[in-house]
Amino acid sequence: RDQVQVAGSSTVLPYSTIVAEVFGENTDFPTPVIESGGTGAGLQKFCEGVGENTIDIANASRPIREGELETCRANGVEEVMEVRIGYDGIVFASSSNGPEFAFTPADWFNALSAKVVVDGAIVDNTAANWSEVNADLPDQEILAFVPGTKHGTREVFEEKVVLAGCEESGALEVFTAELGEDEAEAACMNLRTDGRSVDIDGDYTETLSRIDSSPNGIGVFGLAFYENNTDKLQVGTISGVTPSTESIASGEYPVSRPLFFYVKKDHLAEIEGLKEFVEFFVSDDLAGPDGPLAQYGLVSDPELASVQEAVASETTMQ
Amino acid sequence: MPLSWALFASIALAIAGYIIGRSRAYAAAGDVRALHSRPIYHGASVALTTLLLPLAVLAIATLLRVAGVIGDSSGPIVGVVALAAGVAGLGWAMSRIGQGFQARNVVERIILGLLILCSTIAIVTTAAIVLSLLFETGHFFQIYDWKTFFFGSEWTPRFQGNSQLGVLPLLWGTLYVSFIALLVAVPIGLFAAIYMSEYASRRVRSIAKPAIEVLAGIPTIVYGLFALIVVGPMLRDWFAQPLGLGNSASSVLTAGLVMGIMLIPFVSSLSDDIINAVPQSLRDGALGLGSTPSETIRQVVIPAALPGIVGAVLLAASRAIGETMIVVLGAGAAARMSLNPFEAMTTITVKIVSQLTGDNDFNSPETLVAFALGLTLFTITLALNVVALYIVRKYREQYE
Amino acid sequence: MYDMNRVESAVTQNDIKISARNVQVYYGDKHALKDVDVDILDKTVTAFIGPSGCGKSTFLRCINRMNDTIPIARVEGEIRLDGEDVYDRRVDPVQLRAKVGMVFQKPNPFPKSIYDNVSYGPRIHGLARSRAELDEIVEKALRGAALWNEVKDRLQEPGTGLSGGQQQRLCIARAVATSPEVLLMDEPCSALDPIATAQVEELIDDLREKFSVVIVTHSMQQAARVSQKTAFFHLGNLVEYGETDDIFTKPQDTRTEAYISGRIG
Amino acid sequence: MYDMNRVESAVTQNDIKISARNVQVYYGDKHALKDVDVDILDKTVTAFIGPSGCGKSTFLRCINRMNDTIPIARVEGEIRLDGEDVYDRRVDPVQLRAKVGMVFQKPNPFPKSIYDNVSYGPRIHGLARSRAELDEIVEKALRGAALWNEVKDRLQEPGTGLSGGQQQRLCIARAVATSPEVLLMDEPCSALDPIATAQVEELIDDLREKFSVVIVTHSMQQAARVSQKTAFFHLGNLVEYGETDDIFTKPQDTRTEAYISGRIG
Amino acid sequence: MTDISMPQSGDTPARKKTALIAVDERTRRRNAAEKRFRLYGASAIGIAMLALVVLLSTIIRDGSGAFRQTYLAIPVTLSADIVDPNGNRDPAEMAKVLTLGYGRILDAAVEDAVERENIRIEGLTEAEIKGLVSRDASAQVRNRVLADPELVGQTVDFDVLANGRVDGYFKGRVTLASAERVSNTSPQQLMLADELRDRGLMVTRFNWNFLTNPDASDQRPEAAGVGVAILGSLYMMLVVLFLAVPIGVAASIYLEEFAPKNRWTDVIEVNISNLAAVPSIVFGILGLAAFINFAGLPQSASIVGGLVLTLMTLPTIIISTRAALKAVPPSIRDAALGVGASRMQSVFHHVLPLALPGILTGTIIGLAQALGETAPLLLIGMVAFVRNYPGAPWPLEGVGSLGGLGDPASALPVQVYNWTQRSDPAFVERASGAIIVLLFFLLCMNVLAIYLRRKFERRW
Ligand SMILES: Nc1ncnc2c1ncn2[C@@H]1O[C@H](COP(=O)(O)OP(=O)(O)OP(=O)(O)O)[C@@H](O)[C@H]1O
Ligand SMILES: Nc1ncnc2c1ncn2[C@@H]1O[C@H](COP(=O)(O)OP(=O)(O)OP(=O)(O)O)[C@@H](O)[C@H]1O
Ligand SMILES: [Mg+2]
Ligand SMILES: [Mg+2]
Ligand SMILES: O=P([O-])([O-])[O-]
Repeated sequence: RDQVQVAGSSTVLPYSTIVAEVFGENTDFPTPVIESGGTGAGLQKFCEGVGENTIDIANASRPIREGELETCRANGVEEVMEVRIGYDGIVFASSSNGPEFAFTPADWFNALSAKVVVDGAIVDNTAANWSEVNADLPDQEILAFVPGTKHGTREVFEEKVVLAGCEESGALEVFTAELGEDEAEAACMNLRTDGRSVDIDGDYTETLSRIDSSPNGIGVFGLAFYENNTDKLQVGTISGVTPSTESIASGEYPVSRPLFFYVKKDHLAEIEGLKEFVEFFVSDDLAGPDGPLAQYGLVSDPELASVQEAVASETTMQ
Repeated sequence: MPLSWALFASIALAIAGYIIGRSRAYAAAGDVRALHSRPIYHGASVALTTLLLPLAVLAIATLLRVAGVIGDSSGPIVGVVALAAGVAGLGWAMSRIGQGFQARNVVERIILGLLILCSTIAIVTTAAIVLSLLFETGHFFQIYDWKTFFFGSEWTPRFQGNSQLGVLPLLWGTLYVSFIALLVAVPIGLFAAIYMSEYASRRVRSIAKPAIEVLAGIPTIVYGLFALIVVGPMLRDWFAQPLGLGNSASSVLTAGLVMGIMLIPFVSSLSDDIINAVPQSLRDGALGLGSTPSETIRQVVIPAALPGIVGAVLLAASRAIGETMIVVLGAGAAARMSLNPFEAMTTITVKIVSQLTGDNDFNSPETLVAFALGLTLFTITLALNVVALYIVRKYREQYE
Repeated sequence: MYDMNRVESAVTQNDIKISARNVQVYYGDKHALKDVDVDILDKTVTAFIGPSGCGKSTFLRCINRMNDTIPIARVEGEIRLDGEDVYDRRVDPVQLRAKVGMVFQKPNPFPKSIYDNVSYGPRIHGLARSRAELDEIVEKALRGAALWNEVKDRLQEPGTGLSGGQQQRLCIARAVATSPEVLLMDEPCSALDPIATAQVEELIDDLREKFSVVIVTHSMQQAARVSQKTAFFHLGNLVEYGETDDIFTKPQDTRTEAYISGRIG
Repeated sequence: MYDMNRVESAVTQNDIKISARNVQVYYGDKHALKDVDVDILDKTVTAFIGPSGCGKSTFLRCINRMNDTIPIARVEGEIRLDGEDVYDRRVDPVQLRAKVGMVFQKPNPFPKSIYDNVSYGPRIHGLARSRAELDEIVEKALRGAALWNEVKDRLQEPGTGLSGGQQQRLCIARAVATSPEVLLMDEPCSALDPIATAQVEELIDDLREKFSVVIVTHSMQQAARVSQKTAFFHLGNLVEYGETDDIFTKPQDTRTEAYISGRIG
Repeated sequence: MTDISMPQSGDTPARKKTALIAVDERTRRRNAAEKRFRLYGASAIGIAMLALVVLLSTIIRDGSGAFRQTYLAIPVTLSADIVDPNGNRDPAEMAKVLTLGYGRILDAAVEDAVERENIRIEGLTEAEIKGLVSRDASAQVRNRVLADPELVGQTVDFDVLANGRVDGYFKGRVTLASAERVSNTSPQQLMLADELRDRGLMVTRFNWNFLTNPDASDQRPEAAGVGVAILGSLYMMLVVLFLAVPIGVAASIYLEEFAPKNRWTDVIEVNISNLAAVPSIVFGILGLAAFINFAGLPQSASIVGGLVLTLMTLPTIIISTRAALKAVPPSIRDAALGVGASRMQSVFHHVLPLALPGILTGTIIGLAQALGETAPLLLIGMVAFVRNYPGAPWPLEGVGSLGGLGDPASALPVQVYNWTQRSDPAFVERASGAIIVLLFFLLCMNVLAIYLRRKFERRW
């Protein structure tokens, strides 16, 4: 096999391809082959074993799980390097022809959670209009396009927005009192199923198309996607903060998640160009705040230097 | 010597064997008519023997390599062995040529063997599918309660675990979408087939048929986008909202309609061929009794062509059940049980794809459920097919 | 070809049911039927005889426009049924064929049960008001075609599982069941044994009382037995047409004579 | 059924080509042929007569194992060709059928050209060394079947575009072209005019000099004209078998007598 | 046998005597039914055609843009400071300068050009001028320099790709109004592009590169092409054609003509129709398990894709072939057997040619389906970003080597699928362009099949 093989997250895919393309142009190695297919599937392939017939790198939009790592080890993939490449910002955007939105997490909770608290009692959510949720929001029907349950973004959305809103609005306490601690969080994050919240199993382009055909909709997007489509979309603020690479890097904008890739250390010696590719990926030229990845919308990792160091020393996960 | 050379050499040897075998047969006979089999069969028997032996050697070698018994470096040796087998086969086959040698029977037996081999591939595939699903399904049922899976009416997978993975809403969606799709595809396809084979001029037919077939070749993502951007909003604005049946742009009806269009050629082209194959004398018989062309078609031609038409419809139904992209974009991703065709629903296939390609932990029930879904669907379609076979058997009309 | 006046004068007791004038048929380039003029009488059995390939079936198929189904066939000239041109644009071939029934040369039973085969015509034409009536029609037609005894216990078995002669009789029964005004029979007895032949001939004789029957046959004896009028075709021409007795006893044309005496084929 | 010894003794000038013993045929539950014993001689024309549906075609299809193709048909008993059991497991039905040719009751030309129809057999059996030789075989076969003159200019046209009688002769030509040792003909002249019939009968007579011919016919006259031996079937039974002259002049069985005198069918 | 109880012609339920032209009531009704029936047929064709026209015209409208591309013709000064910082013209050292570095050379070149042409636009920023050129251009320049180090320091004329937004502007995808709201272009930049076009420096012309280039990353929609995908699809179709069609036809022949009709063949029959209902993604699962994990074939390779699609297409081909074989009347088989043909001969000489139209239909539909399929490829790694062309398919070296069939490759539907997910709207046009290529592919396959089908079609 001549080329590095990568599989995994579709969120990481665009960054991976940008790097692979430049890598192919500037070295004598063939351009790495980058599959998309989701974090789970990528890691599964990754953990299949070591050798030419298995992939070298798995892209992931979430950290590898303990159970997955165990499977990896059981299959002989003992030494795995974890490389964090930066952060992915998650934004809320609506049609650029509609009104502007300034959300708080509590708004999202009150608009989309299946159960809400009204006057201290838990009731089914019947809100039909954003202005019902929060008088400051525009008078527009509630229709949210949220990532389907297959997407990691959904988890981030639930935990960092809905659950946060649940807590912020004080509903969590009521839930905890009623249902107990474990159930309460789950109850907070249960989205309503009456058609106000629409799961999108496809990708951001689908969300965009849905907003095209239902201009009332508000979609959940990646920052990079939004930035490429500012002619059609306008972004909503969260607690007054406008999402941007800067506000995310500084931690001001709350909704983001780290992106990773995982490398088989055993392959570094076997597969030509693998080491070079990994190093190239995290170099300042590429992953730095002025590099093409940041230009495309990746929030550069503030601790890039330590990542580079870990890569250079081939540090593996414990 | 690379293996390809062994292969090419065997092919060349086989061609030579054919030519020599044939001329040997002429020579051996004196009078060709005295031969049991025609010389070409003698040639073919030599060629087949010469080719099949090295192929068998190569196949065994490949299996051994996969199994790890022999290494990559054994290529040249295998090549030589294969070629030797070819030469031996050639010699042996040549020696058999003679007046009494039943070359045709030998060739036909070899061909029959090959035919049988080919038809077992279907069985092997099925077995392989079941095997590749079974293991992970077992895994799934170890960590997830089978009763909830089979009888649960909620489908809410969660990252945090504790998911509800009931198959019923997905099954309902699958049947509903497929039903609507067939409701569109079968009448349109069947009528198109009838028109093409019975009414249309040769010219119209020669244009319309391949044109409709293009519909089968348009990638499903195009249909999906069409459903999402055009059909969905149209149905919502023109029907669902005025009728008060909801305001979802993605709906079962959207996906069903668009999928139906995609399936038209499956019904129309296959049925057209079958209808066309019904002997003209049957049509003459009916027309001669004073029936109109349409009566002839409905009462004589279609019944005679029924097994083939049912086959075509089954194929379309199969495709409907297996389709993903159109459902994702047209019907949405919401697992729901409802009779309202203007509501978003989803199908088993969609969820197999999305659970397999998502971000979930690959050892979690949320991912493994895909295999269980696959196996469930497999079983259901199997049952449907058994029923269909029974029906076709019962109503089959064999002409002549 | 032959003297039209002679025919004209022969029209004594019966009306003209079908009259053909200058009928030409082409299959692609092949000129299969040349300038045929003939008048077929009502309540009469007309026999068409002539060597194989001379155009008998072709002419038969012209009368009820079954040639429409052969793409390369082209018909010219005029054929009138009860004075109406059957090739008129306004004529509905379906109605025409309901009136002019046909038994084809090659038995072509539908791949359906024997019962369905026979009841097909009555059903589409709505000749029976009830199931019982339909049963009656089917039975009568099968009896007429001398098939009833052989199939009465297996009416629900497929018609295609019958022997050659049984299939032929089934097709006759099927045509009779629709009670057409004219019945065109293309060698209806070719696969029948003498007894069955006799029965079918008897049926033809009965039909003649109300309808007009045209029968193609290769058997001079049969023609002589059943028909009142005979037409002799040769190489696409209608050579001679007249009273059956006349044709067989004092043929006018040398070709006719040669054929019936067994010299040309 | 009939006295086997009589037949045995009749074997004087020719050898037995085919001998059938206790042949039973069932179509599903229907017992179509009951316990048939018969010896068919070489260089002889044997006629099978009997009312429609009595099992003549069925028996014919047993001899060259064409019944193998009907799934519901079941054959019991023994049929020997030149002393070899044709239902032996080791017998190759293909070789059997190459020796025992067949003309079917319903003409079934291939949807190919007339030439290809006739040349098909010779080609697969390698009877011609060259194209010229093949042309010769085709011409000879078509001449034998009295079709040559009608089709010599249209050999490349489809065989399915011929008239009924022409198709029948085409099928005869096709069967003859393979020069089988035994030729089974199921009503070969049913759609033929007398002249063509005479020519085919002449052909049969010619064939008899080298081969054995079995012919099913509904015409007693024809049976009397062409055959030396006649077998009479009735309701699945072989009622009587013997010299043709004897059968027609002094039938032993009352049923035979009734049939040839036209009383049962 | 003798039952001559003739129908009494008197009580035959006779139809009323009517004239031919005057149509009776019942006939009128039946004719109306006939007309309706015919109309249904015609409208079915109409609906299908309408759907086809709508879909095709959408695709062509959206995709024709992919076949044209905007280029910028500018002289570039290959400043030695940047391309050869050490000044020794050593290709190995020069190769250390990344394409990112070349960006600066191009920036300068564009600025120079704007300067030279003396274009002044209110509010035009430097970044907007630089942004005119595609990022792909630096690779073009770099390759040229590395190939010919003599060029260092000289000014060379280049024909470089313009940025996707500018290209989109000339194709009407981007407008001055929409540019207002977009972060990666601006009305000023577009006006600049207009000026350059008026001066002949910027031209939009036919885009062969779309057909030959490999995929490109999200940042360079203008450089993306379907070259690798075409090869991948071609290889896969070859595998499918050479495996699925013969195997499918052979299996059908066995099942329909030779297999004894018993339980076992029933099982096979049900099995095959059931395989047709197996979702394509499950074939992907199978392919992953059987071909990659078990047989050890490489990931992302067209051979695996071809094998998976073969398995997926087989049921379609088998079902349609069996239906076609069934439709051949038994008398044809009898005729052949009757002249002493073997069953094999009767099948291959007579039945198969007559069934050919149906077989071809099944083949066309099966291949069309295989050609447009993405889901199973997802699991065997063919839904991937591949920039290197697979090798030629023939040299099979060693037991395991598969030549170009074993190289990573993409496929046309995969390319479409990928591109519809990209964030840059410029990829929408590319995706439709790829669909046009795919349909063209399909058309080529169809034309042959249609020709054959017409040749073999006949009624009997
Ligand atoms: N394929 C079949 N399936 C069921 N029954 C059949 C089949 N073929 C023939 N039979 C029945 O077997 C009996 C004998 O048929 P066979 O064809 O041998 O008659 P035949 O003597 O040739 O008559 P004919 O002179 O009418 O051709 C008939 O009753 C017929 O209905
Ligand atoms: N469909 C056709 N295509 C081309 N030629 C045809 C077609 N049908 C018949 N012919 C030709 O037209 C001529 C007349 O055929 P027709 O069927 O009328 O003969 P026929 O008198 O019925 O003969 P037979 O007694 O043999 O049935 C023949 O030469 C025949 O070959
Ligand atoms: Mg005729
Ligand atoms: Mg018979
Ligand atoms: O493809 P994802 O795993 O990033 O959703």
